[in-house]
Amino acid sequence: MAFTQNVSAIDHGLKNELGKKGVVVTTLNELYNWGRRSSIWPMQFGLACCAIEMIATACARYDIARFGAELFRASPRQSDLIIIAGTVTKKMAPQVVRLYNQMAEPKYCITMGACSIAGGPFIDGYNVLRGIDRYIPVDVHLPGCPPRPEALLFGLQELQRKIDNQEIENTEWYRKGFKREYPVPEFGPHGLVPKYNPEVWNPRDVDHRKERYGEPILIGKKIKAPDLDTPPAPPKPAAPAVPPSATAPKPAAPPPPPANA
Amino acid sequence: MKTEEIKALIEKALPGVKLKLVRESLLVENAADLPRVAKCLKEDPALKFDYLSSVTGADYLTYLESVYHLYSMEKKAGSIVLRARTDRANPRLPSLVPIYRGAEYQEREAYDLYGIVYENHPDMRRIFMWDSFEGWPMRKDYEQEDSETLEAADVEWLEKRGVKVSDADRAKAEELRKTGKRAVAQKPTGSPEA
Amino acid sequence: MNKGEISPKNEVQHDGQTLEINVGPQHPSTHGVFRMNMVLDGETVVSLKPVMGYLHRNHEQIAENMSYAASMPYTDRLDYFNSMSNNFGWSLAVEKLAAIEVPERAQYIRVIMAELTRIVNHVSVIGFLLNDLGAFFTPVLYAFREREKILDLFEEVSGARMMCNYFRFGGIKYDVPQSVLERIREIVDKFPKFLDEFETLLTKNEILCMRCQNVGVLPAELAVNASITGPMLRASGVNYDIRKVDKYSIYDRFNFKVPLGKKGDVYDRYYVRVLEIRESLKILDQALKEIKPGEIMNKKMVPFLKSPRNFKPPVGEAYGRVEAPKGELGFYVVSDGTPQPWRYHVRAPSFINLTILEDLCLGHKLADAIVILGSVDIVLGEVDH
Amino acid sequence: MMNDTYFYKYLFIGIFILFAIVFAVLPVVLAFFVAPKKPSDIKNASYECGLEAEGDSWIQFRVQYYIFALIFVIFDVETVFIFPWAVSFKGLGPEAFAAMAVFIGVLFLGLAYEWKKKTLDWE
Repeated sequence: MAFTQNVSAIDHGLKNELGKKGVVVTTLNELYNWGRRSSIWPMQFGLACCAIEMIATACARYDIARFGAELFRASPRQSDLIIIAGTVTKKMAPQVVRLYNQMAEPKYCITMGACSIAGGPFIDGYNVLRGIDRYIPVDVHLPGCPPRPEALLFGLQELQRKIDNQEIENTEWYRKGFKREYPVPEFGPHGLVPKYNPEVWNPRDVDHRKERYGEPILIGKKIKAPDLDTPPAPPKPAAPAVPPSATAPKPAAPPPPPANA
Repeated sequence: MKTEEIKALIEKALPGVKLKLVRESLLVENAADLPRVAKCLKEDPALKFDYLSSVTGADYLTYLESVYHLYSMEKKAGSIVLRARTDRANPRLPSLVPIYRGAEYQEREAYDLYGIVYENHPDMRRIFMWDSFEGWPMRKDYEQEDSETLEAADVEWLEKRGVKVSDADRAKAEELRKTGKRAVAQKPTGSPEA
Repeated sequence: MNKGEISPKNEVQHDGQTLEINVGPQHPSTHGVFRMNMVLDGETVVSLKPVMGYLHRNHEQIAENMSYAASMPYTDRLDYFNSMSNNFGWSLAVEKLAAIEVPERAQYIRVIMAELTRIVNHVSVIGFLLNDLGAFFTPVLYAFREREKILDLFEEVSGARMMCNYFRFGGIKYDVPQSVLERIREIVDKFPKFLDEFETLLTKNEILCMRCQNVGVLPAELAVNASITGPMLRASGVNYDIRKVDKYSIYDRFNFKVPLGKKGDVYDRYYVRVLEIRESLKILDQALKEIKPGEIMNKKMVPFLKSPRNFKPPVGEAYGRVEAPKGELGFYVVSDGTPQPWRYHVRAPSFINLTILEDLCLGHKLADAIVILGSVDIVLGEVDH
Repeated sequence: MMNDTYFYKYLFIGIFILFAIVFAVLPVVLAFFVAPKKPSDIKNASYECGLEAEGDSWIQFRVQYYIFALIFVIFDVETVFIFPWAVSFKGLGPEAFAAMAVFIGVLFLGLAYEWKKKTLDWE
């Protein structure tokens, strides 16, 4: 959803002055946006730990109802906001994209938690999608693992600010030939086909993660298997803090067989 | 009951079984008589190990292993650990589902992640990954896909749906397809440049 | 090939055509992304195939490539309702592997935190069970009001509401000041009043009794054979609680009863959880009386706090298990002398408790199948680990 | 001659009904013009918890649903007839009571017949 700055056509001072006199001056835009921003109905869709924080936000203490968003609709047809709360795995990604497509216009998307933004702590998993913004456009990214309920409320306010600044003339869903459909990925032999949707997301040219943390932690370092068959030598009486690995040095393990298909 | 006593008891009850002591666990040498050992452990009045706590697949580079933790709920007795080994090329083990119903999902998980096929298991399918997934992801030499580079299959799928692909990606995908290699995220175990 | 001689699948005869529906990954009452592939005749469940893996986040692969201490925060995200019990299980396993002792005060604080998470979990589960029964979200509001109080305690003690990452091998990270112990004492004293209010609303409630009694009956020997653990097992009348069997940590110092159910239906599971909260309160009461000041970390393990990568346990294997609120949570770890474990496996209770979901739901109506799933109490972070 | 204010009362009801209809229909009509229309084949696919819905939902349902609906309609209509009688119960003499008793008795026979034929208990 394009973000268009909408400076109100009416002079701010004039508006306050008239307001004091009891005269309300507004534009159709503000009225239109005011109605939509104060009643965003999120979809009841939780994936993992962030969903529990979302439920805690909907409960009595943090009370999302103050922002008009407390009615969690179960089906995508009646909701205008999808809060992707939790890790999006490769097995779940097609369903998430289909749900986003099945929502009625105008629709918004908040990715809650580090996992749905870019993989989070589980980024190196073989079944973990590195962020849902590879397939669908995301309006508000909400970092945290899990983000606190107040952070979710701030994210909602951020979205409301974004809706305030929209203009009826050049919002997408009124433009004639605008295609708002994002293809649903399919299951391939080793992951999703396609790996990402180039129209929506492109990989960065510099991999900051390698710079900052060096080689990712993936498989490939261990060549020798532990030999459990030989019983452990009795630990020496004055054993230091952690008894050193006491098994007798073994001849090098035979070279492992060729990698499987 | 110490593991040695249990080993002696089983060998007395089932003469043909060869058991080996591996660090307080019993390695069933010949995997075929694993169900017999399990049934003996379960029904023997002195043992009554009627609760199979966990089934774990494991990869030791030269062989695959399946580890069973058994407890007795009746006698509130401590654990006995059974191990069964099978080769990597065609891993097959007898399933314990007819004896312990609890092993059903855990054996499917060991099959899904390590490729250990459990014979006469009622529903031998992948449990976590989707059915058309190839390879056994938890093995030490599994090559994980690099999810940053588009491959030929992705580019062609996208073009069919009318999504524009930049020609830089298309060139990279084409060149990758020529070399016949897969975009792999990291080097597999034991490969020379590991 | 039947599924085990205990319970051959009883075919339900049906006349009209059957309807195949997916109670799928996105559903208000599947407690997360869990999918049941149901075949219905009218409203009666004819067959039910659970499909999992939608939240399979490869916790084991990541843990096998990281140091032992680094996978402690990952255990918080296993069963994200009770992070302290998961930490307890993982630290027990490694302490058994490397033979590490835990000082007195740390043991007491561990037991206090584990019992607090048990209360949080059982209260939330009752709330969600009622949610499935149709009392949309009101019981959850009550339950989460109490949960927030305990989460404030966790935040003050460990720094995070839900993901505490509080236990270390050989002790715990921060000491619990006396003021926090007073607040725990306050909560323990006030909780029974809330529980009575909750019970008067629910236990004798006409709808709850009608909808939950004789629904999803789990016979005792099927429960034992299918490795069911936790409140589900005890609701079927099997007296097996790992705190009493293994007597791990210092649980043998507290006297508390293990509540047992009779029939093993949904109502028994609900009521066993209510009684377990009362037992946990008793344990907390005794622990708060007996706790004495002392050091909280094993001297030998303090250097490894700063540099977890040179903590290299000896080659060997260990299986540490703990009575998590959902059942027996076990960690099987094989070490090869390097800072990363060779094999790391999680025995997830709710994953195995789902084995008999089809047996419980066959012949019941669709609405009852949802209630039975609510009573099994699954959390997808642990089911798909 | 009825005084002419007699029909005014109906005027209020008429206006009220008209307003009710307009109030209900207006948003639907407004939405038809103002609401954005962006149909796409994924959006128009039937929603089944995020999955592609396989298997059709047009299946032959059990006949019991239909029988129950029928029984309900019969006894609902019966109560419609009982209402005016019950409202003006005092004004009518004992013969109206006898007539209504016969009416209810006949329908009670129908209920007894269904009860015995076990169409009421829901397997």
